[in-house]
Amino acid sequence: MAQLEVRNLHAGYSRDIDILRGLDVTARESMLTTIIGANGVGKSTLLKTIIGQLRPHTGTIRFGERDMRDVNTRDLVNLGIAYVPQKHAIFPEMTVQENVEMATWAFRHEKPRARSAVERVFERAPYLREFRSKRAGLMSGGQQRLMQLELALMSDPELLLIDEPTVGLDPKRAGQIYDHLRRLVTEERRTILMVDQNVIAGTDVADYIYVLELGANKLEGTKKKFDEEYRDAISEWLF
Amino acid sequence: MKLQTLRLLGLGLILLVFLALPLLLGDYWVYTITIGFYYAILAASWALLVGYIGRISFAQAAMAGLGGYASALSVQHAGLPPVLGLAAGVLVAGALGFVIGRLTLRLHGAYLGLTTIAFAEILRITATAEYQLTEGSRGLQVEPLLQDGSRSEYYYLFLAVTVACLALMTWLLRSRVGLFFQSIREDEDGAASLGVNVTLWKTVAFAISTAFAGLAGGLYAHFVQLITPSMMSLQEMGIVLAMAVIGGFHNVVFAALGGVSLQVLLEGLRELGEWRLVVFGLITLLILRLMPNGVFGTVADVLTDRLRKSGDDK
Amino acid sequence: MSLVAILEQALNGLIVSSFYALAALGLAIIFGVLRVVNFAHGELYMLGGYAYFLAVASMGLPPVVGIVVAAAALAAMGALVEWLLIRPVYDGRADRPEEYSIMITFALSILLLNLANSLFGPWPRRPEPLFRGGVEIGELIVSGDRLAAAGVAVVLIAVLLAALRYTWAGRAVRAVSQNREAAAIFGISVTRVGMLAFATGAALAGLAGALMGPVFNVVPPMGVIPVIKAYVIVVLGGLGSIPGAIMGAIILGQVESFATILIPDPSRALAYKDAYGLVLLVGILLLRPQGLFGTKERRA
Amino acid sequence: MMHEQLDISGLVKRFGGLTALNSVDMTVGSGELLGLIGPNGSGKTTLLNIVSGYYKADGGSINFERRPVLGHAPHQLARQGIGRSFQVTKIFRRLTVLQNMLVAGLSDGAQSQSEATDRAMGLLRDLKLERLAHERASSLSGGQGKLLEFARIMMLSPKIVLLDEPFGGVHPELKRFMHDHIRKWNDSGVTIILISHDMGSIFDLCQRVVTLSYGDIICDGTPEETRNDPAVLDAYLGDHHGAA
Repeated sequence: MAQLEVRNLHAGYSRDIDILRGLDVTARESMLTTIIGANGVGKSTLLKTIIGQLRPHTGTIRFGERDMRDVNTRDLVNLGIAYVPQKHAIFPEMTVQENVEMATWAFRHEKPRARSAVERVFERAPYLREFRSKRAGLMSGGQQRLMQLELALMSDPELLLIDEPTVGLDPKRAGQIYDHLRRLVTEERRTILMVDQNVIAGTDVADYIYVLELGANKLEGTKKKFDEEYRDAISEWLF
Repeated sequence: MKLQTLRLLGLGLILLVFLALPLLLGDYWVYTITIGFYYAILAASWALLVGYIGRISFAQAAMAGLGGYASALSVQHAGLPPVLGLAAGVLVAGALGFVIGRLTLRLHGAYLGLTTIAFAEILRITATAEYQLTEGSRGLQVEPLLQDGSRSEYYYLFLAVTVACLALMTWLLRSRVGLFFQSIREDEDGAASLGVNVTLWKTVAFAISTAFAGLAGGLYAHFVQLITPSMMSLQEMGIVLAMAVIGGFHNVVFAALGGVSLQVLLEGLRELGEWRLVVFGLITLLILRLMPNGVFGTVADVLTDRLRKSGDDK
Repeated sequence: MSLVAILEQALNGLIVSSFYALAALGLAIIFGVLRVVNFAHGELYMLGGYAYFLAVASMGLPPVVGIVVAAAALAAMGALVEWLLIRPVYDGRADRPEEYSIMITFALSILLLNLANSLFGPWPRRPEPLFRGGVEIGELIVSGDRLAAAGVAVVLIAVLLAALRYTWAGRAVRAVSQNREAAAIFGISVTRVGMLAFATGAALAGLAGALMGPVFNVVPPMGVIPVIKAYVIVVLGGLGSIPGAIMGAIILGQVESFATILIPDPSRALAYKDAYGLVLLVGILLLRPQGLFGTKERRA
Repeated sequence: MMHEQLDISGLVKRFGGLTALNSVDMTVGSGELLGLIGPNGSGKTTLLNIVSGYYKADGGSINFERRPVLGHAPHQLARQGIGRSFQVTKIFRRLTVLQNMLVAGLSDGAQSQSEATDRAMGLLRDLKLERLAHERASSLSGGQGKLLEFARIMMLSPKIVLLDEPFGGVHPELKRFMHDHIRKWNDSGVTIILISHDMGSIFDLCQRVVTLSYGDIICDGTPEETRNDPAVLDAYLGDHHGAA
């Protein structure tokens, strides 16, 4: 088992603008770590850098023993990392069944494993069955979001990286998603690192919380500590 | 300062060479270079559109053909003198360019490319199909521009028109209009936020560019005295594109030099047969891939750089 | 117009559609995956015709093998073109990628056309067709070579659609064209799929050329008209959409074969035959650039 | 001599089924320095895009200096004195810095090239870009690009400037420099609407802050009032999905 460690990370979209300025973040094993902060502080930039869409200017990213600085997005799945982007990462013109099968791409040649992964999805998410042979794009936004989480889990990842898990969802769906994430950590011992705008719910479900400000660490702490001391600190920081 | 004078000196030198050439060359080469001037204007007109405002068009050769037919037919049927025929060709091509520019305002890149291909082919097919008017693919006999004009008379006339066209384009592109064009090429929303009327200039650029193409086509028709739909084909367009790209399509003068020098090279290498066109195509690919400023553009860049460095040393 | 005449026009339309569809599908796959309109598609089609001609007429291979040779040769060619010329479009090496992609493929078409002119000469060649003779369907008489070629085209289209649906490679192609990022997240190499798409697209163009070559002669500019049809078709169906391309091909085939009847003067009607599609193309691009069947969101 | 310069009333904008602006009413006085805040997706940039002519509205009206705004193209509004910046700078990379400035200076045809050049050089001097006037804009650093965008807007002599997240990815030192300039513009009578997630900058610079949440104005007051308004805190912290 491994944890993800980001140290002194500088990164951005052009060489000379650092959106992230010396960030330190650790996704601890079997914990749900939430990163919050206003829009534009670099939350999504951090995730993009971790998954190899952006190259760090300086700093280190390690997952266990693996140096992640030169990682390619398509290698993540083999490293035991699943990424759930903010935009829907599904194939809208394919059926739900095909979408589910595409998620086994990395281990498609291990037929039994792939087959059982597919079946497990429909067991865990029975609501997907009725859409099995329909185009995935026909599902509602919330259903697509939930399916995306299921697809991410199919490779049995150690680490889940999630960008805005509930963006655009109604409160009921959002609640379901947060419950689901909590279960993944408590019952399945997975490690989750997510960034969230939904400060209350996103921190409520977390074990450990980071607050960013303009590309750097502002506050951090365990949920407990956060509950006791940081709630006021947060609103103070916001304004 | 010094750069400016050097640039003028270079242009003057090139002009002198062109002025002297008919005294040194035989009729055949004088004829060839005269045709080269047609390509020079056409390649420059395409560069004006693609290089400056960033709108791609594959209809430039067809527009030249349209100008040629409009001029030839108005001379034949309305009895206009060839000079007024040329003017009619410019007007018709410019007007159609205005309409196309207006219609395609919202299209970009490959979508615009496809639309202009369609317009070009429709023009070519119409010229072929309306054989009662155009003689179809057999070609239409055209009145000469100069009665009993000699080769060198045509040469100097074409040279003068080419220089005038390039001067006009350069003047336009150096004025605020050129600045607006380039700002639109770089970023339409950004340009609009600074008060640039994007719609207007995108349309006008199309019209100006096709008007020059129409002029080139008219000159060509009245010089060769025969016009066929094949001058409107996409293969012709490919040659014009290659000339502009090789010369450097971010500068109308370089594109024009590309046009005239490649026409000369192609004639000079005639004994290679069709292989010269293969080499020509290969060079175009290499230039696009490795030297996006074109041959003349890159040479100019290198010279400018040298000059600046030597200036810094002092 | 008699019923037989109508049927004959419709059947002709369908036969023509099947060739159009084959060439257009290649264009659609390339655009879907790479977001590049291949302006050299017609010349890949032409090279398919020559590959078939060389295999059948010069090397004496049976026509069926000739078809396979053409497909393989063009697939290799397509992969090479993608690697050498197209990759800069999306790996950040080209300064203005869209402008570059348009010009480079257009320039490639000029190069290939002249190459064929130099290598094979401008005169037309007529290789052995797949099948000779006529076929009678009731009162309709159709020439056998056309029907056989169309039949093969239809089979090939069916095979392609099945491959896109049921093979991993085919699904990867669809996946990348629908959502690049998601494809990468699941471990698909977008670069490799790009090369595969261009190779497949070139092979499809080559197959169409190999099938049509014996019917209409193999000659260097043979690709110019069909590729314009292919543009019309992919624009009708929405650039990059595969079912759209098939629908587009059927529509264009029917429009062309019936619209000829509209103009009384026969020679003029023939000359304008190729213009209908173009008028359609302009109309669609100006009014509904996402294609007849596409939705705006998909085209964004 | 503060008068109503920008008058927005009943402004509605929908994207498909989503209501981005839900009957927004707001007036801005001449010479104000107004902060516009709100969580992601609250409609700030949409509002800015409508005021500057980039989006069409689905309802309501906007008047700028008593003239209607809706129905006018961006370039017309720019010439009437509405300047704006973009979240991602839209500088003309292959033009020189000076040419970037001249596009703005010459677009309305009122100035000669030499007048415009003089003015441009003056503005570039203020923003410490004079030395780079003849360099291509592509050679500028990100921060210099932001400054060039500022300078370009000033070249328009705008009456109101709409700034959309001008401090994203900007060094603290540069940010201070930009603050100074925003104040200087404002002091010279230019109205400014500042969109930013950087609360420090907003509360530092603005006398009045308007908070949007899901297309509605939920607070309009002084920085102090905004800070103490529980609705604003809720919008930022809260389960905003529960708002309905």
